[in-house]
Formats: sequence, structure tokens, C-alpha cells
Amino acid sequence: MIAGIIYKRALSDIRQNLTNQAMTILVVALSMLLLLFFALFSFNLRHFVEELGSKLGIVVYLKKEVPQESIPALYKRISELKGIESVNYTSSEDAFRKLKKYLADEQQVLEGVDANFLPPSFEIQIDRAVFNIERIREVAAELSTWKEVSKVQYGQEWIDRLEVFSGLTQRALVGAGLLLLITTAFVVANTIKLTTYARQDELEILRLVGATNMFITGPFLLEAFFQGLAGSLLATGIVYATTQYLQSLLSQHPLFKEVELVFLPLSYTAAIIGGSIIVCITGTAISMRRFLKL
Amino acid sequence: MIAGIIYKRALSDIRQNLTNQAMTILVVALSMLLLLFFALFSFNLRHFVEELGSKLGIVVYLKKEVPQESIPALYKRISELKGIESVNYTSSEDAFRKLKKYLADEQQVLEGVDANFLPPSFEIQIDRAVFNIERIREVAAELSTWKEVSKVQYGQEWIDRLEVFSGLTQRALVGAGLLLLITTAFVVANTIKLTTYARQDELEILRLVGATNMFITGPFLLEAFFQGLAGSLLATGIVYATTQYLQSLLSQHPLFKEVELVFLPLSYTAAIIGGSIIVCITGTAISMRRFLKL
Amino acid sequence: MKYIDSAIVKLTDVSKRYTVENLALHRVSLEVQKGEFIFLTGPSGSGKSTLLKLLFCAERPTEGTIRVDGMDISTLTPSQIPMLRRRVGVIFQDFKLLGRHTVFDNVALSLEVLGLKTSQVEKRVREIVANVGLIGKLEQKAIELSGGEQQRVAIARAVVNRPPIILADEPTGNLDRDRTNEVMELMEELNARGTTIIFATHDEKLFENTHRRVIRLENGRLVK
Amino acid sequence: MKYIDSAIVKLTDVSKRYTVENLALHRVSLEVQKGEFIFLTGPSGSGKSTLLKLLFCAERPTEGTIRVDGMDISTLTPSQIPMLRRRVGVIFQDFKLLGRHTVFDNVALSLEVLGLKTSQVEKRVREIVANVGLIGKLEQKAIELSGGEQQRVAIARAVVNRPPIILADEPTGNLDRDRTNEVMELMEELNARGTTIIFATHDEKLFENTHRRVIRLENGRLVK
Ligand SMILES: Nc1ncnc2c1ncn2[C@@H]1O[C@H](COP(=O)(O)OP(=O)(O)OP(=O)(O)O)[C@@H](O)[C@H]1O
Ligand SMILES: Nc1ncnc2c1ncn2[C@@H]1O[C@H](COP(=O)(O)OP(=O)(O)OP(=O)(O)O)[C@@H](O)[C@H]1O
Ligand SMILES: [Mg+2]
Ligand SMILES: [Mg+2]
Repeated sequence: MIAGIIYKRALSDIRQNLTNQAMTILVVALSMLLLLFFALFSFNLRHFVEELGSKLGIVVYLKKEVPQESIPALYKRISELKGIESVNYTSSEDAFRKLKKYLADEQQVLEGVDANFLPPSFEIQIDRAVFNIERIREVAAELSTWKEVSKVQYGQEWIDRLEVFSGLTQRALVGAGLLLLITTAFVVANTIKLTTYARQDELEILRLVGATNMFITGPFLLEAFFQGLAGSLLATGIVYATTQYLQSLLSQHPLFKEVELVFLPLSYTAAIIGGSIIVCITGTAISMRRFLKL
Repeated sequence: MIAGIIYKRALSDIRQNLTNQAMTILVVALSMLLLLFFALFSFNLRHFVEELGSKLGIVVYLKKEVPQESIPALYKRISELKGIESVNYTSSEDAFRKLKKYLADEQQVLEGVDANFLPPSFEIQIDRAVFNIERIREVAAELSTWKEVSKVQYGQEWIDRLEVFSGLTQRALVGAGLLLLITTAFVVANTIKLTTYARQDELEILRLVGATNMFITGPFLLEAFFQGLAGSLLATGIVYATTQYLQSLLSQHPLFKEVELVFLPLSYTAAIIGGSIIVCITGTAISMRRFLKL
Repeated sequence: MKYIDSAIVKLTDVSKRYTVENLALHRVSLEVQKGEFIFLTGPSGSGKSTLLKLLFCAERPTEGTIRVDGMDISTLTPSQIPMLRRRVGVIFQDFKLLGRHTVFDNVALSLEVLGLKTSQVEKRVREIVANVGLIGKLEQKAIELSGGEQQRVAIARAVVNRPPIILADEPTGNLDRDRTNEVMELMEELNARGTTIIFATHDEKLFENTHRRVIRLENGRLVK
Repeated sequence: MKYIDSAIVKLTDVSKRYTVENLALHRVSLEVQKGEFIFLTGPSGSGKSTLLKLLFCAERPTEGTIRVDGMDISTLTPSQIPMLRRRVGVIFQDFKLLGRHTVFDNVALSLEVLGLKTSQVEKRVREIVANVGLIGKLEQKAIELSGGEQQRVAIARAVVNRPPIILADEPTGNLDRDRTNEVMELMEELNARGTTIIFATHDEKLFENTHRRVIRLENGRLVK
């Protein structure tokens, strides 16, 4: 019974304060939009950095005296290391061909040179799923102890840069994200507070004619739930559409084909929608509490 | 006289509605903070891309038959092209040394090869101040028509990427920036509207006792000015401090020494502070207009 | 004791101090029997509204104990207050109507908080609104009513849920003589049906020729 | 014509229709001479407040012309309204006080909008507040006053700037007999100094034994 009345009152309330409702929903949506774009940006940045990092392979140069026959066994040994995604063998001849290609027009310098003068090598890719910078270091260290190996190369400088970069961005992103979250919660709560302020006479009168707290707050909380839901759904829709649009733009350019723009995982989206609802309901509950004392 | 009264009223108003004032200033500050961080980010991104682009030089390979004596004249001719920042000559010998260095351990392949087999070249840097992608194309096209030149190379692929990238980011940034601007204006105006709503009785009463519109709106507009100024100054201060902090972090890492984090130019900052004030005043003026009809 | 049971309102040594220098009520003791109709009078600022406010817990007493309809007001928790207010109909001196809502909505409020069915609400609201002569204005917004019309809406809202106690704070200040008489008749009728009524007014004509008890406040003290 | 000049308020065939079915005033014509003190009476909802509202331009007439103190109300632009209102002191039926502001601030408002000096404002506010018996409550917030106290603040605010015309809408509805007499004396005094007063009330006692003109509204029409 009381639930029915609350529902009815919430509906008539929404109808009567349509502008305010729309305003609050818009404020929620805009705040969430910012939060979502920010999350999307940081998520894609991390994705991109990891993608980049996972492409940084390790190159293992073998000693020239390693016999051709032991290559398959070596290949197998490397493949069996933990967290290896792929291993590619480059023979001396392949290396020579690569050098030739690099020299291009001037490849006549290589005429008469032994095609085996470059050492054979393995190129190793760390598994993306388990990628991290430490893992690269570990694998590299391990490999350099093998007796068949003459030299292990990996993008030392790149990895250092990546480390500093992800440290910095992580700090900046966590800071900015927190700021954004606080902003959003604050703006939404303030908007709701001001809306309840504008209706404090109404709340006072309801109290005075004997309405229970449930009867008074119920419709407001229902409205808050609806505002939080509608606002964040609207924002999610806009961000999703934008992502799709940008992705279609990117995929038209051959140069950016490999760049993948990912939408937020479902868990993020759900967290944002849930958070939006919680912020709205909490903001409403807190703003109303002061009116329910006497 | 009336100015004095307006000022006095604004002061007593601020004192009486301290919480609301502080709230509005905080909302303004947080909105501006977002706007500023965003502006800072996009400004630094553009700065970084331009920096990167301006480092993309043009390499002009000369024909082998060009005599050594004509080099200074050519150098001069190139230097005199519009928008050239620097020109560097690489002789055949220098080029050979570079190749040797690249081959490193395996440089024995070059033994007995003529040190002049690589062509001499000029490396050209386009002036940063006038840098743009079109300019690189033009210079390259012009140079390739010269009779002494055998081949002109510039980061074709890089430039194409850069173009697509800056096109995309420009679109995304303009879109996001507009969205952010609208959000900010909207949130601030809505906050102010709700604040005036909560005080509409007061406005009505002032009208009824014969206050002129100037008398009524004056203090509110003065407050709005103050809110806009205080909010945006607060935000600017925070962003400035953050930039300094990040810059100091970056400069500690040798690898990032060359990465320069620039604070927004004065004109941007002034525009944001001015914009904040305008948004606050306009929002207030619009919210109040409805109360001044009868 | 049987005796206490029949006193539906009982104040014992009640004082109310709003600020240090402002003593609105001073050691007021008063008993109102079930079914009584008493007048509360006194000059402006003598504490009439304050006394009524204490009875429906809009203010808490600084000292003393108050019992209303079996409830001890001083120990009532905020969540128990609604129960008290459903048993006490209050006609506020400043009406306290929802300006942007219609007459119907305003009056229906008292019934909706009780969880009554829509059909029942509608019937009872129409009945009482007709009684105060506003049936033609049922769908008009409260803010668009004349002062006297607003006052009658306030009266209708206070009595529509047939509370056992009615506190009327200057309910005829904005009404002409004919309307005042109608309101008095309504009150008499409710009282005849057993409702206890405390009626604050400074219109002496209303109780000049009455046999009712008249309580007089002056400077926060009961006189005679 | 000299004649028109002496009529400080003149309504000609004025009608006011709020909604289609609601005709609050119907072809009202009325002249009030400079320095006159007239009573406006009639039952609740008869249009008294509406008539007053038209005079200080809180509402616009649907038909007819209104002249107040030489100004044609029907052609007044929003920015000219303040000039009219400074010459017309209004005691509102619902007081219209700034609840969160003190008595002093509320009364001072009428003078501040004129741009008076602080010292002068202070002197005149104290004088009039003492006159309505509230000097002890000068720094109390309006919302913390009793109903009658609020009404007296409203009266003080309306007269403090000594306007040539005073419109009083039920200014004694919340006052006891002694306070009412004080207010009537204040009005007489102002009138004696040349202020034109239109006094809306349904308290017939106020004009029972008076020689003043009494205007009666019924259903939006002037009677007798
Ligand atoms: N803003 C409005 N919108 C619609 N109708 C209105 C509005 N204001 C007043 N009315 C109606 O106009 C009529 C006259 O109202 P008015 O306030 O002038 O009466 P009044 O004579 O002052 O009555 P009272 O003695 O009760 O104050 C009433 O029927 C009222 O309902
Ligand atoms: N919230 C408050 N804070 C401070 N003082 C108050 C408050 N409410 C009332 N008062 C003071 O308490 C005294 C009694 O007020 P109350 O409203 O009870 O008077 P009243 O008898 O109802 O008068 P009236 O006939 O004018 O309505 C007054 O002096 C008033 O100023
Ligand atoms: Mg009272
Ligand atoms: Mg009226």
C-alpha cells in the first residue's frame, strides 16, 4: 500500500517538476559523461601502452658455433619458458637478407661477403595476458645464462621509458580520476541539495501533517534512483556511440587499422551506472535528513 | 550611492549565505579545474605533436657527381628557402661512418669498400615557429626539382600518420572541449539558478517594496563576478601547482628531460578566468530575469 | 488513575525559552478533558502559538512534561512524531499550504499520509471542501486563492481525517463574519461528535457569550 | 481638469479575470481623493486583495484604466514599476517578510531601496518599530516572531518611508483588540498628515461608528 502511494507520488512529482527533473538528469548525465570519457581515455591509454609493451620482443643472438641441428631443441626450450607467446627463428641468411634490404640501393657493398657473417637469432614475444616489464627482464636474464646464447637484446631504453611513463600516468590518472569522481559526486549532491532546498516548505508541511519519513523520502529516493539511472544510461549511450564513430573513422585509415579503440568493459560501465545511482540516492538522503528532525 | 548600497548588500548577503556561496565557488572551481586540465592536456598534446613534427627533417641526397666546391653554395641556397630552421651537411664519409656504427660488431663487411660509395646529403629542419605538414611537402617538392638532387626523403609515412592523428585529435578535442564548456556553463548556471530559486521569495519581496532591477540584481551580479573569479583562480592555482609538480617529477628522470610540460599560455588562462566570470554573471542574469517581470 | 485517562492533554509546569532573553512560556500547567472545547486567548506574542506548537511537537519544551492522547511528548523520538500528528489536526496561523498544489491535493494530504484508498480520499475531501464553501475551487492552486480561501483550506485539511484533537491557531483571522460563523458551526459539530478542540484566538466576540472554558495567556503565563 | 488632479487613485471600468471561469473584478469604477481614508470590505474572495494588487501593479487589469498618483498603471513598463511602488506603501495580507532577516532589516528595506543614508535609515526604523511595539525584537528574525508581531513588522515596513498612499490588506487580522486600536491610531495619524489610505478589512467593528467612506465588494462588483 505505502509502496504504491510512494510510487504514485513520485510520478506526480516528476510530472510537476519536469524541468527540475530534466535539469538534474542532465547534470548527472554530463558529470557521468566526463567520468566515462575519462575512464575510456585512461582505459585505452593503458590498453595501448600494454599493447605497445607486449610488442617489445626480446632478441636472442646465438653463438655462431651453435649447430643447425640444435635449433629445434632450443626453439622448444624457449617456447616452454613461462609466459612466452611466440618465438621466431631468424637464421643467418634471413638476417643477411634483412641487412641487404636496409642498404637498399647500396647493397653492392655486400657483394662477396659471406651470407653467414651475421649470427642466427630468436625473436621472443611475451604473452600479452601476463605482460609486464619485470617479466621481460626476468626472461632476458635467464636466457643470457644459456651456453648457446651470445647476446640478449631487449628495448632497455624503451622499457625504462615505459616504466617511468606508466608510473607518471598512473599517478596522474588516479589523481585526476579521484578529482573527477569527487567533482561528480559533489556537483550532483549539490544540485540535489539545492533542489530539495527549493522544496523545503513542502517537506516541512508533509512532516507537520503526520507523514512518516518513509512517506516523505520515498518518492525523492525513487526519483533519485531514476535520475541516477537515466543520467548514467544517457551518458553511457553517448560515449558508446562516440567510440563506435571514432573506431569507424580510424579503421578507414590504413595507417591506423591496427589501432584498436576499445569500449569500456561491462564491469566498468556497470560500476559507473551503479555509482551514479548511489551518488544520487546518497545525496538525496543526506540533503533530506536535516528536514526530518522535528 | 547606489553602488555603495549594492556593495554593502552583496557583502551582507555573502556573509548570510556563506555555505551556498562556498558551494557555488566550489562548483565553479571544480568545473573550471576540469576545463583547465583538459585545456592543459590538449595544449601539451598539440605542443608535443608539433615538437615531434618539427623534428621530422627532410633529407636531400645529392647526385654523386656534384662537386665538393658547390656544396657551400647549395647550402646557402637551401638555407635561404622560406621557413628553414637549420641545414646540416653529411658528406659521403660521414654517411659511411654512420653505417659502420650501425653494423657495430659486424663492420668487417665494410672492409675494402670505398668510403665514398654512399651519396652526400643535407638534413633540413623546418622552422618550428612556422611548422606545418604542408610546408614540409612544399619544400620537399621544390628541392626534388633541383638538378643537383638525386632523391628527397622525408618521413612520408610519419607525416601521413601525423596528419590523420592531428585531424582526429583535433575533432575529438574540439568535440570534447565544447562538451566540457557546455557542461561547465550548464552546471554553473543550474547551480546559480537553483540558488536564486531558493531565494525567489526574497527577490519577489524586493520588487514589491519598490527596489529597482539594479538594486535587486546588483548584489547578485557582484556575487556572481566574485564566484566566477574566485572559482577560476582557485582552479588555475591548483592546475599551475600540479603542472609544476609533474614537471619537477619529469625532469628528475634523465630519459624525460627533453619532454617539456608547458603551462597554459597567459591568454588561455585569462580566457578561462574571463569565461568563468561571464558564465557566472550570465547564468545569474538569466536566472533572475524571470523574477523581474512584475 | 481514571482521572488521568480522561485528560487528553496535560501540561505540567511547562516552560519554553527560545533564546536567553526570550521566555515564551513560563511554568504553564493545564489539563484539557476529552471532548472539551476550550478557547486560548491573550495578546499578540503572549505564547498562544507556542503552547499549541508544543502539543504537536513542532517545538520541544525547555522544562516540564506534556502528555497528549496518552503519549509523553518529551520522550517522543523523531520517528514517533508522525503517529502523534495523525491524531492531532492543526490549523496553522500561517496556513502552511502547498502553494503550487491544488486545493484537492492540499486537503487530501492528511488522508494520503494515512494510506487511505483513492476513492475514499476523494469522497471525504469533496465533502469537507464543500463544507467550507470551496467546492468550486477544488482544482485551483493554493497560491491563487484569496487569504480567506486559503484559511478555509487549512481548516479543511486539519479536520478531514477526523482527528480526536484539533488545535486551531487563529483560524478566523482572515474571514468575514458569515464565514467565521460557518467555521464556528463546523467546530461545534466536530466537538459534538467528541473531538477535543483547543481554539486560539484574540477575537473576543467568538467566546463572549459562550459557556466554554477560556484560558488566558499573558507574557507566557496563564492568568485566571 | 483640477478635479482629476485631486483624485489620487482612479479606476474606470476595471475588470480582472484570472482564468476563464474566474472573474475576480467586474467593471469597477472608483475614485479616491488625495488625503482620503476609505475602507474596502466584502466577504472572503470578493476581490479586495485583487483590487489592491492592481493599484501597485502586482497584477494587470484585464480591462479598464487605472491611474495612481498621476501614473497610468496600464501603460507602466516593468522598469517604471519600482517608481510607483515607492509612492505606495503596501501592507500585505500574507505579510511578505524576509523570514531569515531581522526585524530591522525587513523594515529598513523600504528605505534602502530609496538609497537613504545608514544613519537616517537607522533613526527612522527605530522610530516606527517602537511605534508598533516591537523595539525589543529589533534583532530577532522575522520567522521567529509570533503571527501578530509579523503583521506589525509588515505595517512598519509599509509606512516607514512615508508614502503618499497606503494600501492596507487586512492589517489587523492577527492582532488583538488593543493592538488593533494602536494600528488604527497610527493610520489616523498618517492620514491626518495627508496620507491617502485604502484599508481592506472584514472586521466591521473597525468602521462601524466611522464617518469614513466604506466601499463594499461582492463577487467582484461594487455594491452601494
Ligand atoms: N492568482 C490568482 N489566480 C487565480 N485566481 C485568483 C488569483 N488570485 C485570486 N484569485 C481569485 O480571485 C478571487 C478574489 O480574490 P481576492 O484575493 O481578491 O479576494 P479577497 O477579497 O481579498 O478575499 P479575502 O478576504 O479572503 O482575502 C478569489 O475567488 C480568488 O480565488
Ligand atoms: N522560533 C522562535 N524563536 C525565537 N522566539 C520566538 C520563536 N517563536 C516565537 N518566538 C517568540 O515567542 C513569543 C511568543 O510567540 P507566539 O507565537 O507563541 O505568540 P502568540 O501568542 O501566538 O502571538 P500572536 O497572537 O501574535 O500569534 C513571541 O515573543 C515571539 O517573538
Ligand atoms: Mg500565534
Ligand atoms: Mg484578500
